Amino acid sequence: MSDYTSKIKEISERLLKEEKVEIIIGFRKGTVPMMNEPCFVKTPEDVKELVWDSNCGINLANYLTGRKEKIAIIAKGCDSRNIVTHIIENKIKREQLLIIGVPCKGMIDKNKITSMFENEIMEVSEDKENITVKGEGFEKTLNKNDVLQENCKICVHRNPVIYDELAADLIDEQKVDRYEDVRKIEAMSPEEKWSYFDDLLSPCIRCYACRNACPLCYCPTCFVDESMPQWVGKSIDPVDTRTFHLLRAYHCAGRCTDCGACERACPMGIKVRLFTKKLEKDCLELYGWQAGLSLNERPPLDTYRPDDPEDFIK
Amino acid sequence: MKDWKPRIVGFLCNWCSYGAADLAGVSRMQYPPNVRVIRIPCSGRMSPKFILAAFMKGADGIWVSGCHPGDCHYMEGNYYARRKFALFKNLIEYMGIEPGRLHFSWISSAESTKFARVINEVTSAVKALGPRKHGIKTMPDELVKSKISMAK
Amino acid sequence: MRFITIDKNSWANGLENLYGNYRLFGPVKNNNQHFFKELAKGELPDFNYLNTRLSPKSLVFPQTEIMFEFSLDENDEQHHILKEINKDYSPRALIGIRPCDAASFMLVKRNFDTPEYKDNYWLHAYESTIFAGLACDNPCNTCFCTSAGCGPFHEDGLDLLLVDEGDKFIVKILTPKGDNFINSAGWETEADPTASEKIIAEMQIKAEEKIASSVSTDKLKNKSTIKLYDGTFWDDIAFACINCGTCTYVCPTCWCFDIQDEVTRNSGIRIRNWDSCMYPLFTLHGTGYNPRNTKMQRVRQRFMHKLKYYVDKYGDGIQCVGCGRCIRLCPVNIDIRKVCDIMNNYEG
Amino acid sequence: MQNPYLPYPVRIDEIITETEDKNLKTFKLVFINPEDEKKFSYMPGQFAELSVAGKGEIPIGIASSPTEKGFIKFTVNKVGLVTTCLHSMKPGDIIGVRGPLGCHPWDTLKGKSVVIIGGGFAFTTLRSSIVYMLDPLNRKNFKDIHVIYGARSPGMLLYRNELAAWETRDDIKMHITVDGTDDPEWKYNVGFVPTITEQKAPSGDSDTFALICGPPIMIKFTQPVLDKLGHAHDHIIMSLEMRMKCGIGICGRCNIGKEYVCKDGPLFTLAELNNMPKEY
Repeated sequence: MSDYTSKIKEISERLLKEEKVEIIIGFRKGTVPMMNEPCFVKTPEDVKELVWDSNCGINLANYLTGRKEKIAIIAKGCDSRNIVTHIIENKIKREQLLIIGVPCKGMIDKNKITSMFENEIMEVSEDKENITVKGEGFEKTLNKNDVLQENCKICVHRNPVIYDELAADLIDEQKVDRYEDVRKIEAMSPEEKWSYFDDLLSPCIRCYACRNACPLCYCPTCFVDESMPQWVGKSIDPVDTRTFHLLRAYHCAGRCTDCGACERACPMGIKVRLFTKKLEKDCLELYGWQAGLSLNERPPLDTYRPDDPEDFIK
Repeated sequence: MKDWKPRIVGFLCNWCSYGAADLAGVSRMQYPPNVRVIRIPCSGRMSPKFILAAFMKGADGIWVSGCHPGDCHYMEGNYYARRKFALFKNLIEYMGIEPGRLHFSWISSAESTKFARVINEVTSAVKALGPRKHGIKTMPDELVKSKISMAK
Repeated sequence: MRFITIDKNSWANGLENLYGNYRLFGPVKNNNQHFFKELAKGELPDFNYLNTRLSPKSLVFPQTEIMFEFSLDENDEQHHILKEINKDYSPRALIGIRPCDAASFMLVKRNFDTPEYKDNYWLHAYESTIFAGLACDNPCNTCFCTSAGCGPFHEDGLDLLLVDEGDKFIVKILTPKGDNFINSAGWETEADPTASEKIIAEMQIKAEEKIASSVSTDKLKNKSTIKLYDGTFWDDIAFACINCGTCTYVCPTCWCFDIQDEVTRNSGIRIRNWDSCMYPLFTLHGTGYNPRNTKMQRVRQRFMHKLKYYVDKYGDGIQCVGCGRCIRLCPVNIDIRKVCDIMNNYEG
Repeated sequence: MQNPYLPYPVRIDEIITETEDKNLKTFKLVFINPEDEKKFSYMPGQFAELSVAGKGEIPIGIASSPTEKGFIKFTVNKVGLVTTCLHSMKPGDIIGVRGPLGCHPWDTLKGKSVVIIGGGFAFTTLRSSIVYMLDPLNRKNFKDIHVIYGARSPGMLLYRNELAAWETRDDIKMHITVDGTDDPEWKYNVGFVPTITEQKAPSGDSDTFALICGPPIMIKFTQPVLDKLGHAHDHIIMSLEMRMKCGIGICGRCNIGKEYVCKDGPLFTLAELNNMPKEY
């Protein structure tokens, strides 16, 4: 990954020196293992802070909303798709952006790795295909592909879809079945589904990390904060919690790129992607749509075809 | 359970299905009385929040009806609505609401017969499912416990 | 000071004896994470843990708590009048709470138990609780309790301290409440105070040595509040923040709450829910004006409150026990240790 | 142990629409349990939480004076969920009142001259203060009393009958103003509050305190005028607003620095505010 980092630094330094942009949005080294912190860099001297490795799972498109200056942003496949969505939804202008594309081999799942060890992990390093985990009295090397975030495992757009610079050569895309888990739930009876999601959501503390980590969630007033009328209660009542998750997901219908930011951000480890993935699957099956691939197509809920499927309507 | 009467909320478009309801009434058609009608300006105005709010407050079934594709008073409101409905219906059924709870239809203001037929279908589908078992907001356990302990 | 030892073979038996007299709460593993949970009869707390994912604050200060109930039915003689509800404040015991979490209740108590106003809900729950601490000998890499006025064997806020010594616990009984608890369990193997104290002191030194990270707080008290508030470092700190409430919800010392009314048909409740200074709605005026409108202002509020306003108000502390949860669970790696050091060393 | 979150039940006795836009109504409330009135012992400048079952609570300044017995009054602007509901209520309806809350300035003001400067609907607690000071038993405790009160138009002035009555007295100097009017009958000032303050307010001295309550923009432009008139910053008392919930300094949202506006305020001297973060 160090070659990615040095290439990113090199491009960033050049862009700042040539005054092509005022700010670079990227990552700096985190203070704990398997975490990096989104950051901004405004001078060529500070470019040294930037890093790239398998802990850059945050979707940086989240930091673009409403910015006014000329920006260079580092973008994995999913980030680039959300940048496209942001441009389509007028949250940022294409002309403002210089996109430094990063062909992405997936981000590692911190929760999964943490749960593999009883003792505290003190240090994690990586080397091409391998992740080495060290802690008090243990050291273990893992295959990176075994510990990827769930969304990265099934990612079919690892290369950025839109970019001005590239931090590395493009890579082969995967051919995978994206919806095995969704189909499993679809096959359940209503009763089973209900209790499945009750269990899934029972740890939720309504902190809204899933919502806030999502680059799609930029409404000035979220529906959970509306008071006249109040659509959803603010307690941890299971009915309210479920309604929150349902509406949050539905609000991302046809826009979600499955970047995994929501799931990664959840402090309770809830698989919140199970909601958005269902919508993603339906958008693909009903409307042939994948979010964030093109600047020239309107998202599925912003358009229609006269012959859209309607067998569910009497 | 025999005496149980379902509570169904019907969201009807002002320009078509609402008129059909009127016509069905004027024509003295017989249909079940379990639907509470809320008039909406267009099926395109229908927000998923309305459906969730009705379900949270205890509706046993929900029925949304608008103009036939191509006949929207606002040209294309129902086309957009159709996509929203498809995704929404799939999502709430995926989360465990039974398929017979949420219904959609296209009924023009002249189709009083269809109106009566659909309201029959909706009502019998909801009746067949019985009362909702989940997802109705009730008073929290703590309050229930408090009442029990006060009664002791 | 009284010391006893509990043979681990008689641990379950003692808890069984306590069961009728106390509601027992302890760490339980669920989905690879530990949480404090009420123990069913026969259920044992799982002490094989670093720290619980969430702090046990919710056992005294629930995330959602009913304050009052009322009827909106005009046929009801007392309609629209708020009434108190009957609450369960029977004795409860938090078994295996870490010293940092126990210390947090002492900080929070300053907020809920003031000379002018007493928050009955918090105080009643707090007073009905026994804090049976578990000394910490396996800290996380994010722990910095020793520099946050606390420590792995810290006793403030505890009624008794359990120290794990292989096949037995050494128990240091710290309060009469703790004494009653031990007696009720029927554990009675007295231990020699001097010898026990010595063993514990040795273990404590070892445990403290393991705590690798720290914060510097010495200069915070004398720093100018206005200068820190106007500090130039806030934009950099706040950039990554996504304004979720995770840090505040997992924090044992965050106490802010919101009050809401909820109505079902003709009856309603007034409840309070945890709230967070990270949310814009927290300070939004009715007019639409918001004194903390930007993300940076909200992030600044959180750190200034913990590390400066609290110090200004009470003349000591920081409002933090160094449990490290906010560092572990922040989705974007904002680290209070870093912020604290920046503030402590800021010369603006 | 008294539960500080439990409101006293009160009955709405009378509702008066105060302004021509009908957005301000005064609610005269009577305690359902007479003993609660004794417990609710307040001073002008304090506020209370009005509680509407099913909607919530809002902090509102007390508009009546403790010298007026048998009722309390609140003038409420229609803004959000609770106030909209209050505006739709009728006499006889039951609500709740929790308080009194916040601090008051009367230990400081005793024996002094007082300059009251108010704008818009923030005049409520100032009305309370004026009624309190003009009470025959209290008037001797104060020297000169000046009142500068402005609203957008004559129809937007609160308590118009009382203003007219105070105008005719010689133990209080009234300077009523409106931003503008085409009413030929209008016989008072026309101009913004800062301008009228500059023209009419007495200069500052150690025996004079200014009491300001109004919208932020008015405060912003009045403050330099008071500086010019020689009012010392520790003799200017301002009332702040914040979103509040508990009202007793516990729920955590209304702080400015270490001070909670609900409990340590809402009144602060300008000298105090100068040493607090500008986050209000």
